[in-house]
Amino acid sequence: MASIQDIQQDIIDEFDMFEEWMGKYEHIIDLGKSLPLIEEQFKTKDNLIKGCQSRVWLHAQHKDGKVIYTADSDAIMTKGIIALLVRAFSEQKAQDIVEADTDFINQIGLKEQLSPTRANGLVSMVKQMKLYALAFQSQN
Amino acid sequence: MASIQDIQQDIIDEFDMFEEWMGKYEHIIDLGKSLPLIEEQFKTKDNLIKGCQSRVWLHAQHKDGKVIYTADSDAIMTKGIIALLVRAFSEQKAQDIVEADTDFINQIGLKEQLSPTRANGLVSMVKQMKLYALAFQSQN
Amino acid sequence: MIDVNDIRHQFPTLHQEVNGHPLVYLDNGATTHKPQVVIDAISHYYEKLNSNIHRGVHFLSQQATDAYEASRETIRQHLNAQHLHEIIFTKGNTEAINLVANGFRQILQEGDEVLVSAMEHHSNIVPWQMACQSSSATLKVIPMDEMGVLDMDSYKNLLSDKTKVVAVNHISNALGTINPVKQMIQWAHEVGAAVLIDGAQAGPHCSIDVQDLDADFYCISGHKVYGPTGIGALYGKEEWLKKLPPYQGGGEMIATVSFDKTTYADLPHKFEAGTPNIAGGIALKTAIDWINQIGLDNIVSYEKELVDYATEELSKIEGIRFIGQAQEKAGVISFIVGDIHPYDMGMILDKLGVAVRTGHHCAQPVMDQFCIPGTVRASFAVYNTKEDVNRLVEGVIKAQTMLS
Amino acid sequence: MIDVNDIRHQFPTLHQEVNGHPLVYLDNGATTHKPQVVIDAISHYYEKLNSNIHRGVHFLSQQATDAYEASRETIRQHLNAQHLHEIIFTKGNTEAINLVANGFRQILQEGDEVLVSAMEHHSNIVPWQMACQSSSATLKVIPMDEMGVLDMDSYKNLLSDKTKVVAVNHISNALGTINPVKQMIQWAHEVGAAVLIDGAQAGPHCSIDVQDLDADFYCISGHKVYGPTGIGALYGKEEWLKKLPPYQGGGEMIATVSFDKTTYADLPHKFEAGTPNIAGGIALKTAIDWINQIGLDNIVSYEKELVDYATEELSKIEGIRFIGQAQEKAGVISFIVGDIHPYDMGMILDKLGVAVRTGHHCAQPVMDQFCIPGTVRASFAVYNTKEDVNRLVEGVIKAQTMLS
Ligand SMILES: Cc1ncc(COP(=O)(O)O)c(C=O)c1O
Ligand SMILES: Cc1ncc(COP(=O)(O)O)c(C=O)c1O
Repeated sequence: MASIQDIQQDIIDEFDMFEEWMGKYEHIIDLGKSLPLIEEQFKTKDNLIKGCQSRVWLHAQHKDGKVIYTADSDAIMTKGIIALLVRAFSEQKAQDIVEADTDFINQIGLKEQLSPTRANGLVSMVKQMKLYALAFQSQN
Repeated sequence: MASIQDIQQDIIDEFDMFEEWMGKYEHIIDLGKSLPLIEEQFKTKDNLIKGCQSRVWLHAQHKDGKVIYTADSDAIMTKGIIALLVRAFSEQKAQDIVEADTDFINQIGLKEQLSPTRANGLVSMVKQMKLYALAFQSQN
Repeated sequence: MIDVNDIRHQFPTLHQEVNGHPLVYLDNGATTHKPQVVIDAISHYYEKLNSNIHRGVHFLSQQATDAYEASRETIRQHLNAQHLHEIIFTKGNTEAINLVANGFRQILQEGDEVLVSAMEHHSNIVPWQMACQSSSATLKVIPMDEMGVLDMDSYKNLLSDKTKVVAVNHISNALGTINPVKQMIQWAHEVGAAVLIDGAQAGPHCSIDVQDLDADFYCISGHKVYGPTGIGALYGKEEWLKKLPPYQGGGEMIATVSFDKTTYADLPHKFEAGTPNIAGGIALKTAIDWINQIGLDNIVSYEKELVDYATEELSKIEGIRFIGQAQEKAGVISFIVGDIHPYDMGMILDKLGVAVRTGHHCAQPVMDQFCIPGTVRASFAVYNTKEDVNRLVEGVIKAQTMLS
Repeated sequence: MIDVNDIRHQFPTLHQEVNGHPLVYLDNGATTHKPQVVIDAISHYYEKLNSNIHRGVHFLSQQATDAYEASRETIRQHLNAQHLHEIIFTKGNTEAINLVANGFRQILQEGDEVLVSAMEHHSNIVPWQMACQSSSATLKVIPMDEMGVLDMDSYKNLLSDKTKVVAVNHISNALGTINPVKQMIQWAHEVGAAVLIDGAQAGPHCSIDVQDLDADFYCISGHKVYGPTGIGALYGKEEWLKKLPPYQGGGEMIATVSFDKTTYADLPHKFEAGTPNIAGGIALKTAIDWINQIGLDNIVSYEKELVDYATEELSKIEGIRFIGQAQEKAGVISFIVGDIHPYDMGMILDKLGVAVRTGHHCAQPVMDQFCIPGTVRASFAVYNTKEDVNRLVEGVIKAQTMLS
């Protein structure tokens, strides 16, 4: 598995290919379509992240020293965004996730492309992922 | 006793002599000083007219077919204004008071000189005087 | 007749690019833009009159008071209220409804019923829930059908001598439905209930006559009728306003204060505690004068044309589903396309310079009834054009392509 | 250092004639004038940003939301609150106090006591009377002496474990007294009472640090700090804001609404129902930035100089009696001359172009204590000058001549 930093660099490079918002959006939409869905049983109220207009479920489990995230949303662009985050953080060590820099989000220029509500949603997703990692880390 | 209309004309003529607000104000202040005071016993809550910043007591009685008003206020300019009204309406027949035109107030240019709160006070005083007259009239 | 070019000229906000496209603003249900005269009226107040009102004896205070009270008179005329003191300035419709509902806390008793409709804005639901909770009264709901039309038979059945208040919007912000409020008021009065009409969306889209409707309470929001934010007006019948206890305590609303006993001022001041939004109050007159100069009838027919055109053009889009298809509609088109989330649609429209609202429009129960997460809502004002509609339709098609 | 000419230049309202005289505006305790930047900020909002906030996904709505939230952050810094969500936008201090007092209705119980001081504004009396009435709690009054200073011994004696709330103004609008609120808060906390500080008059005249004061609630009015009408801010400690029930019901303040159950939104939205005064909120930031650019310390020392000079000059007038002679005073000089009714004095001053306030200044109990119908109040802002003071003094002398 590549390091968080490497994956983030990959994502940045990928987004650099698109000059226009349209390309970036379409890429996010594609990512959203490809997101491995969360198991139905985990679409619980507890796993719901308070977003704004779309609902987001995030599930995390700790397996073989790695954190595995699965997630879903009823809006496809939101789904695409979580797909990005899952890609960046899933199957990594809890400690690495906790310590990870998240500046790649700014670097892909997505925040400016998103509405503040969605950008806030993104921030809370990252926060939630880190919280899970922190919880797993302190279990050890 | 001169008619209401004559007295009002007198008042208008009097005020016409003053070109400046200062003269008019001083005249009102003088009138205020000369107002025959209401008897202490009539300075009751019932006789209080809801004004704004100054308190006004107005008492009316019906005697020999005429309405007699006495009044007082704790502010001298307010007192002056009621003095004017008392002069215009007191010792007149109830019916004449009820029917009297009150445009002289506009004609002496006092309203523009007064704050709206005071102008409103003036309007309520006139209203109150007419209400008394109406009450006496219907007693007959 | 409407000269839309001339009208658009008067709205500075409209003339800008958003995300590289000329702005198409179709979020008028949330708030309308302001004609230059309204903006100027605000500046004029702050540059020439600025002063606290009612309590001052000095010149500026008088001028400001006169301007503020002149606005009250304009609103009275506009709503055709009988008395000037039946017009209460508020912060907006939310405050207006809270003011009334709070007053009813003390009037409602256990067993009493309050009726709201299934298509109310949260602002016309939550205050009544709160009032019912603290008075142990019961909140009941007038249902609507799948077209977004209130069920009048059910309404009639719900009415009884237990009904103390009926609270309904004149026009639904989520669906655009125009409710038969005159009829509803009449029936409510037959059982002795008071009726509050939430006129937030009616303000800009129809003419209002509170005496003809025989409404007990009627409220409008300034910012939805081309006026400033933070100001609105509540009409209340004199007898009701006298009956209701005051809402907020403070300056202006009292006749005398001592620590032992406080007596309240006459109407309208009883309900107007504290320094109000003076600039907003004064400029609200300008907004209403502006509307009347164009003529509400002209506005109504022009907007109907627009909404009809938009409905027709949008209907051609595959998979579109209109939420709210009442015969009597105004100002609003709510829809979803296929299984596209409204939020996704709204974001792409925004990128194309088309501002719409997405979500539940503060009418979550409506969304629950239609089992949808929300809608895309295009809402119209007198400055919108067919070109705006075309841009909307193009945008929806483009978004649909991208998202499916 | 204050360059008062430069400052005056920025206030369009000041440059006008009133009754043939250049305006001398000494009614700043009622409301201050606005610098051009504040007026421009309002116009800019309506011309460029205008949109409803929080709920929209589109560009303008984002811009407006950002600007509004930036103002909240500025206020947070200005009051030195710990958390952004401890700042609630209100219509002004009257609403702020009602919001808190209304919340305490549900917390207060029979036997509990609420303390207010003898020098409160009606807005900090009546809401507590209403709250006490509906909860059967008792309102008690912290007395003041003939200088207009609160009696700290009595205060200490009044405090007990029955005391649940203490509500005091930081600076009295009728007397100018600066109250020792930090000390008062500390004592109140020792008995477990919450303290609300009414900072209406402190806002323009001193710097405020809610954490240093350890205030539980603190409120300011926009229109008294060179900002717009119809907007203000309430600071509340997080734990208290969480404890208090919501005030108004409506849009924004809920997380979910159904007819069965409504859950409230997080802070600060729980207390911000409905469309707020968006323009006012945004321009309040401009006003606070403007104050900070001049520097509150500079303002305080400049105004002190003015008030000292005015007191000295007015003292020379025969028969003058100052109402409120605390050592610690700011912004306000209240007085009467002989037995001249303040109303008569005010009217003549107005004719001379000098705007003061007369009457009870919404603090009737203060007038009752001093057995006077009211006072003439000259209240100062940073744009006032010694020349203004001279004009006031001349005016008072002239009025005295005319009236005696
Ligand atoms: C001490 C004090 N408290 C409260 C208020 C009420 O503030 P507002 O009228 O802005 O609601 C004022 C202003 O009149 C005041 O001076
Ligand atoms: C039908 C309806 N009622 C009430 C409101 C609340 O009005 P305001 O936000 O101006 O208080 C709105 C506006 O959002 C509305 O559309």
